[in-house]
Amino acid sequence: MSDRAARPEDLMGLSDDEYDTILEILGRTPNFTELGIFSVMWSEHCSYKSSKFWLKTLPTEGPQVIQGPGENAGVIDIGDGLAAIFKIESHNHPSFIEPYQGAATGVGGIMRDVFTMGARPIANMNALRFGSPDHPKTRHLVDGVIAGIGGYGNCMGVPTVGGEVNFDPAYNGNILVNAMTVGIASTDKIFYSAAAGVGLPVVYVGAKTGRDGIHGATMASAEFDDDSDEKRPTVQVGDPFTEKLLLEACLELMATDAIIAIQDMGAAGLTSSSVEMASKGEVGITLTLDHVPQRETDMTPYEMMLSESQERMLMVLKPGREEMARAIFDKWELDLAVIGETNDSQRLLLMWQDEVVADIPVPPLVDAAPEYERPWTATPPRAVLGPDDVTAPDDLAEALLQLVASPDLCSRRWVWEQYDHMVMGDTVGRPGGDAALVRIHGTNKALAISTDCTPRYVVANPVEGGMQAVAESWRNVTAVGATPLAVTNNLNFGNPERPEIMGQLVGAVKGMGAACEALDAPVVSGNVSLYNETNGEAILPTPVIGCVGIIDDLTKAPGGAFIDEGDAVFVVGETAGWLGCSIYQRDQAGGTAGAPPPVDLDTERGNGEFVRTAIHAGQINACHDVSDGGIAVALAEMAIAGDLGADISHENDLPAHAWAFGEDQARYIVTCADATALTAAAKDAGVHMERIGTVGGVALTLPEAKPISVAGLRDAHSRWLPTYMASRES
Amino acid sequence: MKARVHITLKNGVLDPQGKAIHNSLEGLGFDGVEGVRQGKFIELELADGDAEAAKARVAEMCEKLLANTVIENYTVEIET
Amino acid sequence: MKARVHITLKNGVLDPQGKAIHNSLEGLGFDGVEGVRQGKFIELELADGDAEAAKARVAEMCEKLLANTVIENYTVEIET
Amino acid sequence: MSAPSVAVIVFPGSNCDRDIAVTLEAALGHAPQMVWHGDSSLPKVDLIAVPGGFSYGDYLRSGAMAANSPIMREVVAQAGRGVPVLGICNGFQVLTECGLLPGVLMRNASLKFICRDVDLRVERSDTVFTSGYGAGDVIRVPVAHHDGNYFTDPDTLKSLEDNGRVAFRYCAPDGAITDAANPNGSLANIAGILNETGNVLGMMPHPERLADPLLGGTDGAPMFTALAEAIAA
Ligand SMILES: Nc1ncnc2c1ncn2[C@@H]1O[C@H](COP(=O)(O)OP(=O)(O)O)[C@@H](O)[C@H]1O
Ligand SMILES: [Mg+2]
Repeated sequence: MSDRAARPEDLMGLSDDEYDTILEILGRTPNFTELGIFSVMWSEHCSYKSSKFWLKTLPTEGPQVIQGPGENAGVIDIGDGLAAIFKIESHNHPSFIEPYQGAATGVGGIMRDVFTMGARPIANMNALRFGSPDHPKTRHLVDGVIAGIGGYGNCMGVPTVGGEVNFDPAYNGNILVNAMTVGIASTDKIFYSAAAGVGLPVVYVGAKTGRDGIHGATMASAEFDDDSDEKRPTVQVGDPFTEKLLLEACLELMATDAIIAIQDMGAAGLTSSSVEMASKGEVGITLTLDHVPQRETDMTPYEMMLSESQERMLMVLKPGREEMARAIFDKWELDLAVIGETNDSQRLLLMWQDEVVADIPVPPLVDAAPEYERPWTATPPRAVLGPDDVTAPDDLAEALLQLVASPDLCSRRWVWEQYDHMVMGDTVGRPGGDAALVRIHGTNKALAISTDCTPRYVVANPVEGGMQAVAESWRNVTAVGATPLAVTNNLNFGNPERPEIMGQLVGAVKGMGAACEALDAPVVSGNVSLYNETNGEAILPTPVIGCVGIIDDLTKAPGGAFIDEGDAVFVVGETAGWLGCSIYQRDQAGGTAGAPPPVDLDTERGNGEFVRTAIHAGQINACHDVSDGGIAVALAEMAIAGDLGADISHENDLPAHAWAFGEDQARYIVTCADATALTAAAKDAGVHMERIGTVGGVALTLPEAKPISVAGLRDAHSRWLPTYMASRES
Repeated sequence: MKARVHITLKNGVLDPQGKAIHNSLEGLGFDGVEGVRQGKFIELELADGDAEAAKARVAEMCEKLLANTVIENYTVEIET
Repeated sequence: MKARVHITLKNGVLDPQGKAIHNSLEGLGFDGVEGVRQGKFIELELADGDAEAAKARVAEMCEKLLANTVIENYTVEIET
Repeated sequence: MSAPSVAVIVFPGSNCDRDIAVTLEAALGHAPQMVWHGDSSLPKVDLIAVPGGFSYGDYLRSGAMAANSPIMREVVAQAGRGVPVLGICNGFQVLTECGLLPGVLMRNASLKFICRDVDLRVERSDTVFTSGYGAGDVIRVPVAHHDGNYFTDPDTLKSLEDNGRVAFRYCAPDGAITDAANPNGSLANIAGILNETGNVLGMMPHPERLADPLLGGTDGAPMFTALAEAIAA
């Protein structure tokens, strides 16, 4: 059946086919509110219609996994009756429009996803991609995004302990702001969103509802355009103070037995939270919208259901617990309103001013959500370049100085000094190292956290790039001595309706899946952000991986700084001088070309296990993974961090620049006092390891290069970002 | 010459500060307050000159720096 | 009834925000700015009533909370 | 004699309350009492800590709304009776807003939030808070604030200086008081001040954050061990 005559002008982003499905589900024409509800539930953001088919291929299970994808965040067992709960989420588009508020509300949103499950957030991370430093908007965006992330996290009192910042012209019109939160809960106190049971009170808590973030396209419809001399902004403003109260109030209520189900109101607010709770609990929900706490006057049901006002939660309580809950929320000066109850009809029934304003069966609203297997074309493979195919620098020492002073490799201190990275008193590994280390409060254990992605590899070869993102985050967690347990991921891509973009997504997911499988790091949560394009120019495909691991004795975690004169310096892993798609090639030799470095998952795992074992055995004094910029940049970072030089005198057949700057995977630089013992251990483990020099002195000396003073390196490394941010074009 | 600039949040934009001030005033026993919005007030000391031109120039400063026009409105008055 | 409150820094009190704005304006090429002071502008929506009484009440709010009278001055206007 | 009792005041938005409680517990051997801002009476205590964080979101002015909460009347009264009061970061802001300490903490000169370790010169060692240090010692502890730029009028500054009421100053590693060592633009590099009677200390840096070797330093610990000894005596 198809009621073409009644088809509205504005399908709110739904396709004709999707609209026909709605007619079938309802057996009638949807009203405006109902159409709005279908439109947001079936949006790419909520339904994952383009990516679902491929996400299902990811490995999501393991003995450590308590809850994989499908809830607000993933949950893993970290021993001692505790669970780590974490997820990453994007706020790309809002951050481009209003960088401070966009980034701030992104951080607020991801923290809610974590504490809605019963966890106290203990660490925030963020993965950021900006346009070219020369682009007129970049400085303003960097400034606002960093301030916004700090503004929200600092006020919440959750330390922001790490992340990544990169620049590329591909993000000029579409920056990426991905925020990750890790929390800790008792394994027997984890909260889910399934609203099981009928006749139970549905309770709204937190901030009042305003017209924030209601989609601009639908705002244009005549009904809402009366006071139109001022275009209503769709920007949401974050209120971290309210969220801090919400966090404390929720945790206090969670300590009782009152809550049956709880769900944060994020994207599509009241709509997706109520539908999700009903669907998971296989019940219906009746809401009386008159009872929704409102910040603005004359709000319509449509506006209330689609509002994305922040700092709100929806709960289903045990009957009779409402007043106890109210007392807690009163203490924290927050609104609490009973706005409905669960019903046995499996319908979403909305009442307003004594009328039914929406009546939608929940199962088809969720299950009939479109799912597309979009056509895709694989990215054509690129030629493999040999070590001699990329031009050598005139002066290797000079090239290194330039690289450590470049936008992508320079110190991020300017960024993380704006984040309170120490509050909560458990930040053992501060920002700047391979992975952040956050002690599990009151224990000697720590969680290690890293976020990683190398988009220039992904664009060259999505499968290898997807694998590499997982491998690198796994390696970073390993480098601090922790055992990686699981990952979360944020798939940032362009328009999936373009087969070549869809091909990037498919390839990256395949690569990620293979790596997660091989490295025993299942995917427990994630987020997908598509249509990151401006004027048909897509961003670089950016599948960000956030890896969480654990170290049982944090006193064993080595730093990434040279510490003792005379220590032997080794490279773990084989060096083939892979310069294709390297930073050196991009910044010093005319732009990226060729295939990216291949990832050998067996080697990755073997080398990582060897390094971790040696760390636990106390054999290693410093450890740093080798990534962007190769051995030379890794050594420079260790020298700067330790204020100690090293004499590197490695003989091999490679051109000096390929050896120094090649980005072969699965490698670590380690230093140790007892070279003989470590060498023997590597031999026993069947791991390739080469001695390349000795720690000491005030300069870093590389093969075929003049010595570079550590002070000079530090100066170069620390200069670029603050100088860039302090300058401005007039 | 002086310019007085008022920067206020657009209608409908959440004002967390105003909300907190409102609560705090109630806590202090001030009733009868129905709403609080907090904005900025910026005074610029300008070299003497044409008032109309100065106003346009300050408006430009608002657009470029003083106001966040995505969420804020501004007004400029010149006092001579 | 509406109250409009201006809160400004007293003379001689350092204004880091004003100073930073001033620098930024110069950096953006706006010359002829001789000084910048940033204050607050707070609008209160009040229950209707006597304007004089309301003014006194808002002044009391300023004394108690809205302004730090060690460093700030305030003015209250009532709009009816 | 009963064990000394310590109160940590908790406001909505405080977020270093647990951090200071952990550090105090390590020094005292038992946990301090957490006292909610809405309470209008304080138990009998030997020390009151006003912790860091963002009370009321730092909205309006940092510390302003907290300074008006019922519990602060009680804190002021107890301070008047000579009970030691330690305000750290947001706690310092609250103490200035409620009039226990002079001056204000304005926005950092950089206008940016700043979180990093700084060097502090201990100006006096003859107070209940600083007796664990020597006068002139340089200690390393973190700052983490947006509004730490200490300002007061010239007369008050003179009286602070003349009466030795500056407890800590931002300094270079060698103890020199330089502009480069000043992270936030504070007048005379002031990082912490005392009241006239020396029983109230407000400071922007966080000694409680570097009192555990695993966190990268222990220079903050002597403040708490000295306080614990003093109030036990
Ligand atoms: N790339 C991905 N990989 C794995 N799981 C994903 C991915 N993207 C989304 N998910 C999962 O899908 C569910 C819905 O995600 P999302 O809509 O972002 O959640 P929320 O509504 O809580 O913000 C979550 O359980 C999330 O972990
Ligand atoms: Mg959620």
